[in-house]
Amino acid sequence: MHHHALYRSMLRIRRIEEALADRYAEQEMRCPMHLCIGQEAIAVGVCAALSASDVMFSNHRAHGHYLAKGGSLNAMVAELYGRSTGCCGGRGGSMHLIDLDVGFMGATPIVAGTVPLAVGAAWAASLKKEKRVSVIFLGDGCFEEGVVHESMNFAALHKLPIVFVCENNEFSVYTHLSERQAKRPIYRIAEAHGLMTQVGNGNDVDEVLTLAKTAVQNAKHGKGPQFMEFSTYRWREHCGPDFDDHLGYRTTQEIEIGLKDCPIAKYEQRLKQSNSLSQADIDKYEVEIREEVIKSFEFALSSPKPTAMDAMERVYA
Amino acid sequence: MHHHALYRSMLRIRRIEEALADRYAEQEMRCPMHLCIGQEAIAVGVCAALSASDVMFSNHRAHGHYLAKGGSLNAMVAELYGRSTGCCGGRGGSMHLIDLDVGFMGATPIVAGTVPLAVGAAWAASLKKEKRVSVIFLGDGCFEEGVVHESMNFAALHKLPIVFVCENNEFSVYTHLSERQAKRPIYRIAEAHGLMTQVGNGNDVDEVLTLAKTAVQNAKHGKGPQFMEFSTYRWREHCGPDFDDHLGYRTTQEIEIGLKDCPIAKYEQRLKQSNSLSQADIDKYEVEIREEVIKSFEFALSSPKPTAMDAMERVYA
Amino acid sequence: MHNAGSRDITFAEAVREGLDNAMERDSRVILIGEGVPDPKAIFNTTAGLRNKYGAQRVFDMPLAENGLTGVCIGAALSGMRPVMVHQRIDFALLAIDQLINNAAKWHYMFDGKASVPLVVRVIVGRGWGQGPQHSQSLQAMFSLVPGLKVVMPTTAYDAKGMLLSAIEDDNPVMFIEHRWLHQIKDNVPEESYRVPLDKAKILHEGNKVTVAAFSYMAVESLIAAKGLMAAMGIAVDVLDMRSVSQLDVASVIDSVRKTGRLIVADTAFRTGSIAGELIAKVVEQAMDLLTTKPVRVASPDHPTPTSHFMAEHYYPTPQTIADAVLDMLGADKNSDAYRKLCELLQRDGPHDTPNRSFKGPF
Amino acid sequence: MHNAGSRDITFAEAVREGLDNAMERDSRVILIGEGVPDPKAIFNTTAGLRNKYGAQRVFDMPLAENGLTGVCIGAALSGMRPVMVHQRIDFALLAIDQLINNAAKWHYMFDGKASVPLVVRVIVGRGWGQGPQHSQSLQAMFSLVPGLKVVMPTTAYDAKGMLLSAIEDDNPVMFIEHRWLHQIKDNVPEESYRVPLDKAKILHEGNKVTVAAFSYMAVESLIAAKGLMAAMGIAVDVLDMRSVSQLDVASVIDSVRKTGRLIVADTAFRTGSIAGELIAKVVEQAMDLLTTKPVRVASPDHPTPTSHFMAEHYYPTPQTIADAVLDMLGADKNSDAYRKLCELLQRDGPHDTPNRSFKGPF
Ligand SMILES: Cc1ncc(C[n+]2csc(CCOP(=O)(O)OP(=O)(O)O)c2C)c(N)n1
Ligand SMILES: Cc1ncc(C[n+]2csc(CCOP(=O)(O)OP(=O)(O)O)c2C)c(N)n1
Ligand SMILES: [Mg+2]
Ligand SMILES: [Mg+2]
Repeated sequence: MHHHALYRSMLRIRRIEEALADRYAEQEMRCPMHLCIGQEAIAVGVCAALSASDVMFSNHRAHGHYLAKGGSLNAMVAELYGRSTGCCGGRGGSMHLIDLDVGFMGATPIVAGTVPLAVGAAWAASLKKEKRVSVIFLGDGCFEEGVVHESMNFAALHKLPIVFVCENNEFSVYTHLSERQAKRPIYRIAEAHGLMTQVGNGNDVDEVLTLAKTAVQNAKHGKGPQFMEFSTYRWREHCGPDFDDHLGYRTTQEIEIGLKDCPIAKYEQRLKQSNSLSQADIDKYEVEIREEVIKSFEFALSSPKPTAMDAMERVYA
Repeated sequence: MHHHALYRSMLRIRRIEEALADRYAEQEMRCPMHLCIGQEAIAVGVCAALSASDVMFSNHRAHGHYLAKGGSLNAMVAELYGRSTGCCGGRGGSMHLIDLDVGFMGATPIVAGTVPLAVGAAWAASLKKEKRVSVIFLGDGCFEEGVVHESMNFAALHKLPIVFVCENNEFSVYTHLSERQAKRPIYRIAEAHGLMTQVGNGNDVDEVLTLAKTAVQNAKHGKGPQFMEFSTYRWREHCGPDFDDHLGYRTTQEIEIGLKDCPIAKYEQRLKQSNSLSQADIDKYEVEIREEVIKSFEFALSSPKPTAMDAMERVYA
Repeated sequence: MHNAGSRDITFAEAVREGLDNAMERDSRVILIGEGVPDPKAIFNTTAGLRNKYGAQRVFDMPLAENGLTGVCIGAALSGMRPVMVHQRIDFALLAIDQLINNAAKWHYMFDGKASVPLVVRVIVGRGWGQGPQHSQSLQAMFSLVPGLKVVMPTTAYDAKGMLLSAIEDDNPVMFIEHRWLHQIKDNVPEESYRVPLDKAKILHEGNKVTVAAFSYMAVESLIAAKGLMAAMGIAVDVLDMRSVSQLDVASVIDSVRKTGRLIVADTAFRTGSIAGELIAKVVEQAMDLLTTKPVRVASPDHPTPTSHFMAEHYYPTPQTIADAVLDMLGADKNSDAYRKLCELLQRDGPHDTPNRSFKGPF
Repeated sequence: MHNAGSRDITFAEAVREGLDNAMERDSRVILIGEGVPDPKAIFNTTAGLRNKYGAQRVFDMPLAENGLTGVCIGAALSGMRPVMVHQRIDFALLAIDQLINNAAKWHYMFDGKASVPLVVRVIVGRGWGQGPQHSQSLQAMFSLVPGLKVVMPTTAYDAKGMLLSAIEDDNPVMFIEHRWLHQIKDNVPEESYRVPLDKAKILHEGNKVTVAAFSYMAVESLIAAKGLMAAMGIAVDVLDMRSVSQLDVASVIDSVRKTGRLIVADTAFRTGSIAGELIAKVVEQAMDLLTTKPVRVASPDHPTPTSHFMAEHYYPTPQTIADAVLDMLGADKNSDAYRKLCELLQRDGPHDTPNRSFKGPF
């Protein structure tokens, strides 16, 4: 059942994002959108290690994190459609997601902008002696921002209950790691800052979950900040609904290997081989998800449209 | 002779700063001033490994770096007195030193502000295929600024000829390292960034020079950025001419140990023991330096005073 | 000004051509930015330059805006002339320490012994739900500290000419491009030429009202001016301010001497905008020339919402500007002429894209 | 307003007392900054607080202004009410990304679902050769983006009352202290009280000219006003603006209605200063009330030089302000009364220290 939950959660994120991609061309979701298709295992594996009271911050590529943590699908889709029922009432769009009910504290698109915020949440938990961890997702590109290092140092100094999850898909937009970083492992820098570190295959949800459980336990038991680096692969274009392989910034082999390493297909195969998952289960999930997705679009499209008057509200608390 | 040069250079910096401290109370040097008394060996040892064409950037505590690199004493003292003949024509004061003739590119007081600049100078040298290294001095506190990590990454990425010299005196103002950084060595983070690193006793000028020679050679021979961490001790108050031990932020034992570890006294003893330095040599140096110092103050005090009209010039090149 | 070897090209092409010219003429010019050599080439403004000038002069960079700005300053102090690019001006906020504390002051602090010939290209985002963190128009923030030059060219002609001037200038220059200008065409000579960094330009002449406008608002103001002329026979002066940090107040006052009325149109939040500074400078020097209160046309004082429903009235339009003119003149809006004007100014296509062909996202 | 349990204490002591009050009343209030618990205690504004509230509420911090601002925002989103301190506003430039992109917008971006009750205390340096990077007065830079509240209290009374209001406010507040105010005494009640964050205060009454002043310039303006009254019988209104981001334009206009004349005095560079914004807002709303051009009194548009010889005329003085008033009134300066005024306004002690007892460095 646990395996089923992991599988279903990945499949659900995939199908939701595919639906978003399909319908993006209708020009009614009028905001930048960064899909995590291909990277679902990290979000799902990490979130499966968390409790409802644990909190999370994310970045521009937030759908998977938000959904895996339990964020409301309706509120997310409505947000992409710019409706009043969106999780930001339309103010944010795809790059700004929030669902405080499930501890999803916020995602924003300034790269690394939320990293210290997550450390601050961990600090607050520690000061208030609340047994919760704070999780931050960051990309390989994000790791280059100085504020990430400042954040790691502060977290290590105060032994804060925070888990840094680095999703290394080797690209920042169309720029490969090798044009941005010296040849050395990312996680080793975190280690040198005094964080406990783990490295894993981000396209293997079991592995992600195993490492994440260790990290969360360590963080909760006063062992200080944790850093996990996961390799993964972004299937679609950096921003937008399409594939962009025609641009030629990744070789055909690389793309082939990347697409073959599908976290969902691999997991499906593994579960089928061990007879833990049947085609009937899958079919059922597909149907359930399809219905949920359709409903979420209906919800969004039938939701009220905010106005310019609404836009003037809530500048100050 | 080489030993003599090292000894004399340290002694000179010490006597100059003591003279500044003595005369500061006259209220004619009207600017913040950070003395490096006790830390002279690092500036002197590093600069002894450099050629005239190598360039250097520094920070708020720059006197030693500037003088060891060959910066004009007259121009420095006049700068502290706010005179037109100062190296910044009075615009800068103690925290802004420059002497382009000897490759001293500039010191400024925003912590870490010059670190990326030094990397930029190394980048320019590399692009122009000029065989010079760029040196940056940074404190233990400075290392906490994110921009230092951004700078190290870029230097490592492009294998730039830069030498980072970290002067670890364990304090930022009155705050000990342990309130600012997790318990782990600074140099290990540089190492993880892909830099070649060395650690040494910053109060031993021979050791500093030996390590610096290696670093400079490595940098000049395409081995990429170098990082040296030197332990040392700041004798006087963070900013200003006095001692501040009455404030109680350092224990009496700590201070005793610190003052005993005088780079100049230790070196004097060593050279005397090996008969490489006589008391007559020392006396001669003291006299020479005293005269030079007196003249520099005379120069400053007899130099023209800039006016408010001067202050309006040179906003734009 | 338009030469034989000129043709209509877009603002983005003009920027690319300016960079190409500068790099060809001066081997010290280097180009760096997140995505500069990538296939999208910063909205095609850097296309082909890596091929032409090689990986030793055209660079991508780590996501480290403050550090890399410092690196570029250091390179500029060491004889290079770097051009740096940020895809959004919002990202330049990460680098403001280096820009304000170092670049702006280095020449001054060090008594003119060194200077920082650095150009930082930044793009102001707008539309397609780019939202609160990707559509700020922060020119005023960079203009309130002496030592930085800040310009906002509007036409393709000026984009090329001012970029060349900026690159040849020995001071740090923030070169601010509004994203909605990138696709607009203008007649641009093939050879290189210079446009000054501190002079406004008259886009439209008239004697009723002075409209001083910045960047994309100059485009909108020109549309308004043409509409006012065509539909109502009302002639206004439109000044494209072009320079932000060195406001060409004299040109505005010259125009006000004729019109007695001033409207300033800006792409920014109203409060603290450079439009406010321009109004202040005009009244400090020449309030007596004004026959009526000056008016500022700008965006409201709240962040840009993402939802296109909410953002619909966020940006001033030609209609906003024309209405400001008419209100200032006390003109009758209950007229056929006015209705014709409104028709003329009606925008073709959705409000949140620069043109009909745009299919999002940026 | 002055209560029984009040005494004369300095601005710095009032800040300390405000912090103490706030921490006593609300355990969510925490205090962090470089040097906060050190022996110098941020010019004594945080003295004793670590002893009283413990190392779990009073923190030193790494030199990492942007990161730690983000950490404080995160803590604020998680139920704490952090007060952060930077010894110079120049250092806050390193944190402007977090302040502008996150703190200012979080409440808005997320539809009011969360807010950032964060106070950032920053100090404007002046004098004793602090030079180009340690004496900027950047209030305008933080005021041009909606969502941040920016205040500059002038008196010790307001320092305490506005700090308490700021800490209790659910929005991020930049609390800007001018270093030369720290030693000035005022009558301050012992108990806690609030002063609003968006209202100007009348410091001196008169009907000839309105002088609207910010921070230390309010002190200088008051000296000028008293001198003008005593020596020449000229009565001016002096308004201490107190709020920077939410300018109390109504109060200024009320005064201008009486005087017809406006001078705005600011601690900043002239161009792009909040003084310019105030002038713009007044003329946009009420130019007709002005009988003469408004005048801005501010520092010149170049960095602050370190040399005290060069800096001698950098800052406006009471004499500068008084002269602006007299020039505006077309008063005769070739008079005994004027010479008496100049005598009265003569400053006691060197121009680059806040008072005679100061022996440098800051
Ligand atoms: C400070 C800043 N710089 C640049 C950008 C533009 N940008 C948005 S996403 C992105 C790539 C980030 O790469 P990475 O962190 O690896 O995340 P990924 O997109 O691969 O998930 C960039 C450069 C930004 N939003 N913020
Ligand atoms: C960005 C910034 N933050 C804070 C300061 C204030 N400050 C000046 S020197 C200093 C201490 C720096 O410590 P370290 O780098 O160890 O150098 P040291 O003084 O020990 O030589 C601080 C905090 C500053 N000048 N700039
Ligand atoms: Mg990536
Ligand atoms: Mg130190």
